[in-house]
Amino acid sequence: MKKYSGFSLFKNALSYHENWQKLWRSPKPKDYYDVIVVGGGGHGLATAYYLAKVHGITKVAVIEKGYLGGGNTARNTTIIRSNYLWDEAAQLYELSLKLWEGLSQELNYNVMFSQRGVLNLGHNLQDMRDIERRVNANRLNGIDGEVVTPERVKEIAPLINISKDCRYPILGASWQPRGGTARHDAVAWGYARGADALGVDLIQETEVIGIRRKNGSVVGVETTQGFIGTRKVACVTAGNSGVVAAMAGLRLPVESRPLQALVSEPVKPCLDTVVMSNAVHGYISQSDKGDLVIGAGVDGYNGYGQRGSFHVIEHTLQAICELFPAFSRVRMNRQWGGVVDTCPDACPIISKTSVDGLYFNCGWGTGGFKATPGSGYVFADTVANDHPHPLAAAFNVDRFNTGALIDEHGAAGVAH
Amino acid sequence: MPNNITRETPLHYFHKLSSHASSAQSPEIFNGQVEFALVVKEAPLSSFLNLRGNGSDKGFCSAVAEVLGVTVPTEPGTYHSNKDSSIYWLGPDEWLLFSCIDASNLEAQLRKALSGHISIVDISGGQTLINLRGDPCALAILLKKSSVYDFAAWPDADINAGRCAQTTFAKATAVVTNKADGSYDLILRRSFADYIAKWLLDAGQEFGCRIEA
Amino acid sequence: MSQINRLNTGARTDSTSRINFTYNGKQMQGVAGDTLASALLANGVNVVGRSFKYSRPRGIVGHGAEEPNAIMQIGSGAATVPNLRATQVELYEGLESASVNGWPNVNFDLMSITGWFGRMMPPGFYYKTFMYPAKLWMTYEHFIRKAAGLGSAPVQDDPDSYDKLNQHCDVLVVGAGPAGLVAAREAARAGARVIIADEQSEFGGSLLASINSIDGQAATSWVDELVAELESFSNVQTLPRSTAFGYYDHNFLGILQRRTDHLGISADSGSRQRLHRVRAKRVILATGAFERPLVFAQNDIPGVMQASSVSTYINRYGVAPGNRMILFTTNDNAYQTAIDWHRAGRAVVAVVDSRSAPSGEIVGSGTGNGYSSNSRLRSD
Amino acid sequence: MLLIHCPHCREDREEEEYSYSGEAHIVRPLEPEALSDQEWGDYLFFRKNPKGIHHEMWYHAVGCRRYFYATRNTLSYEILETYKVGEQPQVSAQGAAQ
Repeated sequence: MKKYSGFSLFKNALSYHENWQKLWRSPKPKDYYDVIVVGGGGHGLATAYYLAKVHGITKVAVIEKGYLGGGNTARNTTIIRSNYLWDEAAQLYELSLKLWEGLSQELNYNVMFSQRGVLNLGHNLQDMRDIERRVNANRLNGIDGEVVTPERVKEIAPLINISKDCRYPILGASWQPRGGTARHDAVAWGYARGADALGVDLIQETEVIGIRRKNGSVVGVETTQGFIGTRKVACVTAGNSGVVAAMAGLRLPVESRPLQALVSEPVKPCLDTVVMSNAVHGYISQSDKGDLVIGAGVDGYNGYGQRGSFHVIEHTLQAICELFPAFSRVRMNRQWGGVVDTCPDACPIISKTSVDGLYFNCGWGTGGFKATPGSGYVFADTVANDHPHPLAAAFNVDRFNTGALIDEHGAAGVAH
Repeated sequence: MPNNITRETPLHYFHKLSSHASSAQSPEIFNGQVEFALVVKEAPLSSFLNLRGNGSDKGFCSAVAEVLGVTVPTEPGTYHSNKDSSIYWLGPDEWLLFSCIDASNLEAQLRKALSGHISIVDISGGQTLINLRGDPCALAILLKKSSVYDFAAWPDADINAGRCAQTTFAKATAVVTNKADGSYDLILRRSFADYIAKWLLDAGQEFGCRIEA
Repeated sequence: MSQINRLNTGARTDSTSRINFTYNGKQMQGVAGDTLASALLANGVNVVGRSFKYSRPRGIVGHGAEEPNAIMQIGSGAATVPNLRATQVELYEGLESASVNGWPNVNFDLMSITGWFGRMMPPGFYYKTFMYPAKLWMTYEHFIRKAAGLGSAPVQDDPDSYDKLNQHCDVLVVGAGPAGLVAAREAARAGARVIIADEQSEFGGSLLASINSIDGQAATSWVDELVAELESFSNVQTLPRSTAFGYYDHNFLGILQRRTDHLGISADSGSRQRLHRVRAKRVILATGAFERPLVFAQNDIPGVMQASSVSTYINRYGVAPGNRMILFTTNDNAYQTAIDWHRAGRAVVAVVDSRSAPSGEIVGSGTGNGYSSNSRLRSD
Repeated sequence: MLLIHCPHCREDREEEEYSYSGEAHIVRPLEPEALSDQEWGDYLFFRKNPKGIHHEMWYHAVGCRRYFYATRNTLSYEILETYKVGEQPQVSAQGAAQ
């Protein structure tokens, strides 16, 4: 892999940028791989990267039915934070945040991880009690966080309305300065380039249509390019996990729902942090391009349509205008939806399954993007060793039968 | 019951403001200068009963009809009424009774007349009925602002029968019905009445809207 | 500055009714019926913006929603609106407009020095650099952010109010050009509940800039008659200045109606904009077409304009945006523009047609106007 | 934005009047205490979640306040039928109109 730097930019400028190395190859699928990762989004590519990098397993294929990073990786609002309530979740997201902090250098690809801080607003006394409890829990886990006053919120985000005279007055917030955003496409492309350089085959426009088993063990996958043999299939198909599980005769405790987002026309910098509010159901940040990036809650019913209902974004924009009255004159530019698979406890599944050699990483609901590096890291470990990574153990799918749920509805940002 | 208690309707406060409005003491709420295209009027202190039973049971229907003098509407989304009382269809086995007959008296009569698997609940204290009347265009726009339901698709009401729908109204819910005179009745939860009255004043502001005592 | 490009012939403007406005602080005049774009062109304004990355100068190329360059900050204070297209802003007395990019101003932009380093900045260059030393990224980002964005969001609370109507209809017609108008009329005559919406200030679409006739009648008077008939139906709602922005499941559409923006005032009673949440039984999309820009080197410099837009500025607004014109085309339509330009008393230098032997009816009709129908430009 | 036919009100009503109540025709165990943890977890949490034809339960929350069933395509969002509790669907993933 040729390194990127200011010098390489200069050198390639001289040849009119016609000699850049391709970010990744487009190989023909081989007959057999040690591991097949189904799904070429951020999590899948990260899984493949860490399989090769940390565990030396390079005979890996990532099979993607569309193009790399074309699913939820390209459809989310890119918020990164680790201030979850329960130890299990907080530690997983904190591992992720630590990986984010060195990711551009690790991948030699600028993922534009911007630690501009994340505010979670509280609008009533119960919100504030929850915030205090969560911040205390975070600090016990070594995660940065503080409870801030409305005046401090106003300092961080000057256009916000902290008047008491509104429907959802701001009583305070939790503040995680290390949180922020990243450039979503770059994350997928950076992992893809890194994995490719380590020998991973990235196979696009190829759909897995069946999982072949023999005596309860995986022996390969059927694809639109034919059968490919393997003993380990790692499924990372957010939104479609239920569909892929059904190919192996499994059911999962997930339901697929549309989650919507929208962006405004680009405006000059006016919001330098991430603001989230569970109570009014909206979250907002401003991208480096100047767009206000706004997210909503999930739609109220199962669906695989990457669009969603109008009244959901209508409700979210009401919330945003309530928080930022000045933004009501800014016009929205684009709106879209992604399909997320939601778990009953708002926590993911990183797990072996009852089929030998079949692994699932799914159920991230509305909050998968922030976990991309950590998720890939612990899932790769789980697949490589056929044994849960210590940070993944609690996210076993068995918890829905044992009852050991990890209820993160409060910290998950929006309802799922 | 001590007899020095004054019963107040959910919108009595607005009535008081309304009377002040003519002397322009609160212009921020009432635009005293314009002609009012829309008028909101509350039917004070009426009786509301929630009735459940089997609408295909002839005995049940005739017993209710005997007490109220109004037949039970079994067609979804319709109501029947006479001078004193109305019966609104709420669901396949549920009706809302509105009447100017005293609620406890009415409930007693119904309990006497009805038997079997039925339910009668006096919900008078939790409801109020308001009438919206005015310029037909303004009225139509007011309803379009307030509800996702297509009221314009309703046929005109007769003097003792018409359409009704439980649906969204502003951010609350209401039973909305049309009347033979072209006006609409809204039956609201008491706790939403203040909010809805303010909503109506705001939504009707462009036409001139007042709340009549 | 005077209206040097103003003609006396605009079909939908009233040259006797002057309107004062400002552009980048300069006082200018337009006329009733103008858009901000037609008024700027009448005043001979060429450069209206700067490109996003290299700050190249940009001029007006279109006449409607397709305009990519003339993006303006309109108004000031709490009522300012960022990123409006000048081609869609109706002129009103006292309108304040400003280009969104360019420092110290749009005609002389210091940021254009980034153009000198253009070769260092291929698409996506930022993924390949700004990584070392790691702790400097937030500083780099600060400057990247500053360079981004177009207009500025207001910083004060919005003084206006907004409302919404839940609408139901049998037929929703989106677009009130010739196709949409006739569709709406037929549906209305059949007794259907009809809503017809168009993003422009008046109905007629392409016919507003047409000098042709329909059924032996001038196109614009045909439009006036049809609109009058539509408005006479009690089962028809006509919504001008209303943009359909989304088509959702089960025939649910969102339409945004701009009610007071063209008056330049805050509405003291009623709303500035109204959202129509329409549930339609049938939807007719009669949205017309945009001319597609031709691709050639330097096609983004000021002075390059779509042929249909040139005709629209002449015929609808009475503005000839320039003096001497070369037309580059791949089809017959541009010949109408040549005729319009000639009628406006301006010189057509050449028509460059990519076809070897154009032969349509309109192609011949321009000959004798001082240009030949298939002039070739020397490539040097 | 769905337009859903309520089989009780016998009218098409807006999505905003309804709330979704998940997969339909899940049989509640008659003796919950007799179930193993595995069976109880499966009953509570594990769902079909199909991409395509889905039988689901809806509640007409601000209308007649009754539950009913709908057969909906979760990809196209087309609603193929709605029917009352106690009735069986006419349309299924295996074949339409049995």
